[in-house]
Amino acid sequence: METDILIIGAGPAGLAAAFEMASKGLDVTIVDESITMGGQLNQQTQVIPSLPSSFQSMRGFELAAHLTKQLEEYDIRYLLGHRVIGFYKDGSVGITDEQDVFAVKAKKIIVATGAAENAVAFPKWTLPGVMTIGAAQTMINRDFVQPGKEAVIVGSSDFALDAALQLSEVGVHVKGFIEKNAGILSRDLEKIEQVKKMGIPIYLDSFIKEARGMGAVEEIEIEIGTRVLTEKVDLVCVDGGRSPILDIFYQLGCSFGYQKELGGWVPQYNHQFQTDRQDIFLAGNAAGISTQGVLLVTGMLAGINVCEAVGAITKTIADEEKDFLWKELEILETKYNPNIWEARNRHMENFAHPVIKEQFLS
Amino acid sequence: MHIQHHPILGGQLHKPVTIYFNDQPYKAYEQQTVAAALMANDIKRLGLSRNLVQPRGLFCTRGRCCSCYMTVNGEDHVRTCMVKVEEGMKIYLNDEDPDVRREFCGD
Amino acid sequence: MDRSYETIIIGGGVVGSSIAYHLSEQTKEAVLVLDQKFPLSGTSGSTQAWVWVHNKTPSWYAEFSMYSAELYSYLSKKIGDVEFKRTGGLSPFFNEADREKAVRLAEAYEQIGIKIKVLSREEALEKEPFLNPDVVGATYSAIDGNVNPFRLVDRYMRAAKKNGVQYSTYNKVTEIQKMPGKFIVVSEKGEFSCKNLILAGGTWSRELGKLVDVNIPINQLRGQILVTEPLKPFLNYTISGLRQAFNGEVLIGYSMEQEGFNRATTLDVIQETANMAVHYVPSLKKAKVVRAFSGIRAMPEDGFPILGKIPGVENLYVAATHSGVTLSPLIGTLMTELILEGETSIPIDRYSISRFAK
Amino acid sequence: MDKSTIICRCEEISYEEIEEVLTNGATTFDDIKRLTRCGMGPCQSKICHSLVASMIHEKTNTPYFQIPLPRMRMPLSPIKLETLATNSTSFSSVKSVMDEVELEDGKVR
Repeated sequence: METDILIIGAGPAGLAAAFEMASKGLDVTIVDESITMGGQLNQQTQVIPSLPSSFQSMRGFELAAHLTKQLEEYDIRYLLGHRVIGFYKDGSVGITDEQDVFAVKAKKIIVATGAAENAVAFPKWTLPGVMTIGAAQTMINRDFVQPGKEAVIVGSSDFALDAALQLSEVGVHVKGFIEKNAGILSRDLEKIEQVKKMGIPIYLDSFIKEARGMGAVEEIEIEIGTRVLTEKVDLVCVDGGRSPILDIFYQLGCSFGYQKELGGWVPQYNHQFQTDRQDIFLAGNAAGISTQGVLLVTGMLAGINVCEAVGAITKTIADEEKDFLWKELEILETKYNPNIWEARNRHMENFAHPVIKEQFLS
Repeated sequence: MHIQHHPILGGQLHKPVTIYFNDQPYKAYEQQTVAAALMANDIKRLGLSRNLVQPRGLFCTRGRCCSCYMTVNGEDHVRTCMVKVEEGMKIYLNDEDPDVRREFCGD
Repeated sequence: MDRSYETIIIGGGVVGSSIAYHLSEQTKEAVLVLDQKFPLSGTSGSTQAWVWVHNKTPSWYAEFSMYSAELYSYLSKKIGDVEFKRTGGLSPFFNEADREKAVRLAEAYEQIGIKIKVLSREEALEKEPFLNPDVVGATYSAIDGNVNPFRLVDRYMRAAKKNGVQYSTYNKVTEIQKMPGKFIVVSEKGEFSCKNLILAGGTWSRELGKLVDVNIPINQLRGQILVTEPLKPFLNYTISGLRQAFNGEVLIGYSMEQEGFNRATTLDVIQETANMAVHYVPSLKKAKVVRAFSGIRAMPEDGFPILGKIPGVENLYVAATHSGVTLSPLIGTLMTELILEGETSIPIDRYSISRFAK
Repeated sequence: MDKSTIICRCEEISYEEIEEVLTNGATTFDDIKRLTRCGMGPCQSKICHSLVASMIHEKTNTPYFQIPLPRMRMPLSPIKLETLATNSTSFSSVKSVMDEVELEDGKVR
């Protein structure tokens, strides 16, 4: 199969990129392992703060629907329920539907594989009932299943607070946040206030000493300073932060740099959201963990850069659109996370000096 | 427990299906994944670890960790967080390494 | 870390670490192993690790391999469990032309006392019931087996360290100077001196040789291997092309590509390897592949080991070979004899690097 | 952390086992993987790699940017052999052992 552009990942960044390119007449194919579009937006029921200026305020799943709908009028090839398994010698992408493997030859590829949650380990964290906060959120908002009755949350990021509030709303008794640091990680004062109002304790300088249970978690010991608190719980949600998903970049031979604020190792890319493999662009959390609004703008930027690279739009038009989007990106990112914006710029400046390169040369 | 009335999304569970876990029928809804449907029925242990024989269940829901491996409709090691329920689906625990099965090969 | 050693071995893979271990069993003199990365990061850590004699040709090379295979039974007793299993080796064939080759191979081996049996279809299927019923026959040898390569190198390394051998890892050698009675080895982490220097650089031997102005004609050959998830034990033998490991994983692969040091995998070869797997053992169809990896093999220009003294440079030795896993116990033993006694219990003249000068 | 804590869920490798190989000279994830099997199971280190990176950082004082990524491998997540297979019986890079046995005048070379 041949296509102008292959987008790997149908999350917010991938869909935003698809819109930019399809609306300029390019032949676009989108592949995603899930059968629904919108990626992790689908289980976000909270209102997404700070979307780009062209968007109205809306909730995560509404944004997923909006992004999907704006592609309706274009002839895009969707490979949903399909996944990339690797690459052929000639650079074609190997895609499977679990029945067969077929090759897709694309002029340009945008990799928008998003982020994965990092684990938090403690004795018996392998017990059923211990899951990531994203998993718990998926259970309640996508599959409509209550994953437990009494829960604790390990972590205190925005993401953890959202998950706790949503769990409470569906009737899960959240018995506390367990934060290993000395302060709450979230900077969303409104949400912190909300949590406090609900009487959910936030334990700082604390960690799970041990989980216990026969077939699933039944009880945990929380070490808080010199004190040990025992809680009966059947759900432990862990938030170890998120990191870009890199395996496809790795297989493509892209280089990597390290920026803690962007989630650790990030593919090396320039101002065009282009990796050091010229035909490979990237967008979204894969280019550094950020907020939903930013992810959309990175998708648009990647899309426009690809349009320019294949000659679908002139440089003048591209420059105009890019100037506008970069300004928007700066506003959105510096508003909540100026340190991420700085790290992103540092990362792009390092383009010519990646830390990990030529990983297949022994 | 199934969430029949979601505070924001309202009632979304419309099409019930029957799935069979260890040959016993359980109620699930069409849009749910196998692992989620089992969790709604309070089945959290989906398998046993290979070396220390410890219980394993849903962890990442993204098809990454493989902790939710089960045998579904005769196929071993299915990532049940990635597969939707179907009417009559037969689901078994992942308690030991799979056998290779000659009957599948048609020879 | 000391700076002066009796012997320095460059390369801590299966060959270098075996030499280090065997040498340390016989002498208390100081030994240092230098590795540009870490043992197992190269060829030794990316192999199916057959202990394989079966189809080695000509017969003198088979004999040499057999001596090494025989040593494996004792090795576990000395260095610890390396998951060595003498499973026996089975090479199935699917056409009559290959039967002819099989019969000739068995005849040639008989002369050196290695028993290769040419099995009929029924015999092959009786031994290995999961083989494709379309099989025409197979060669069988009781001597072959397999080993866990990670354990093997780790145990060599630990046993050597216990005997006082030092390892300096992530330390690339950049220069070698020959001085009267000693070598100065310059590495990224400083200079070392030694009386005896052994080049055991595997795939990198040619590059190492350049540091001492010696042509060590080793080329690179890439092999791609698939690994399945663990399955209940169902394969009885080491089959040429696949084998089931102790933990139940099946390792599959018999591909050869000339790609230099490029360790990438390609779907082209991965799919071809999958075809081979389901062709040999159709029941593997439902098994899941969890990973594919490439190993860069060391391939001497004529295919045979390059062992022994390097003529013209006193106390300089080379040990570079394909099939390093199979040959490591013997190479370790013989190189130790050569260094300490000046001669070997089994002649290795045939494997001298001087053969390439002709 | 309690030393018996499992770090690799798939292969059930504990904190203690990883600590041991770190004191024995391993410095990267892949070194640890080959010596302990940490990260070799079905998830292929997707879950444990960040935990191991923290351990390397703490035990060896290596800054994170000097701890390389684990090698990531095709097929990215598990896939059935029959899905990979194409039913083709022509082989170019894959050989059989008998291909390597050459006959000369009716005899093995």
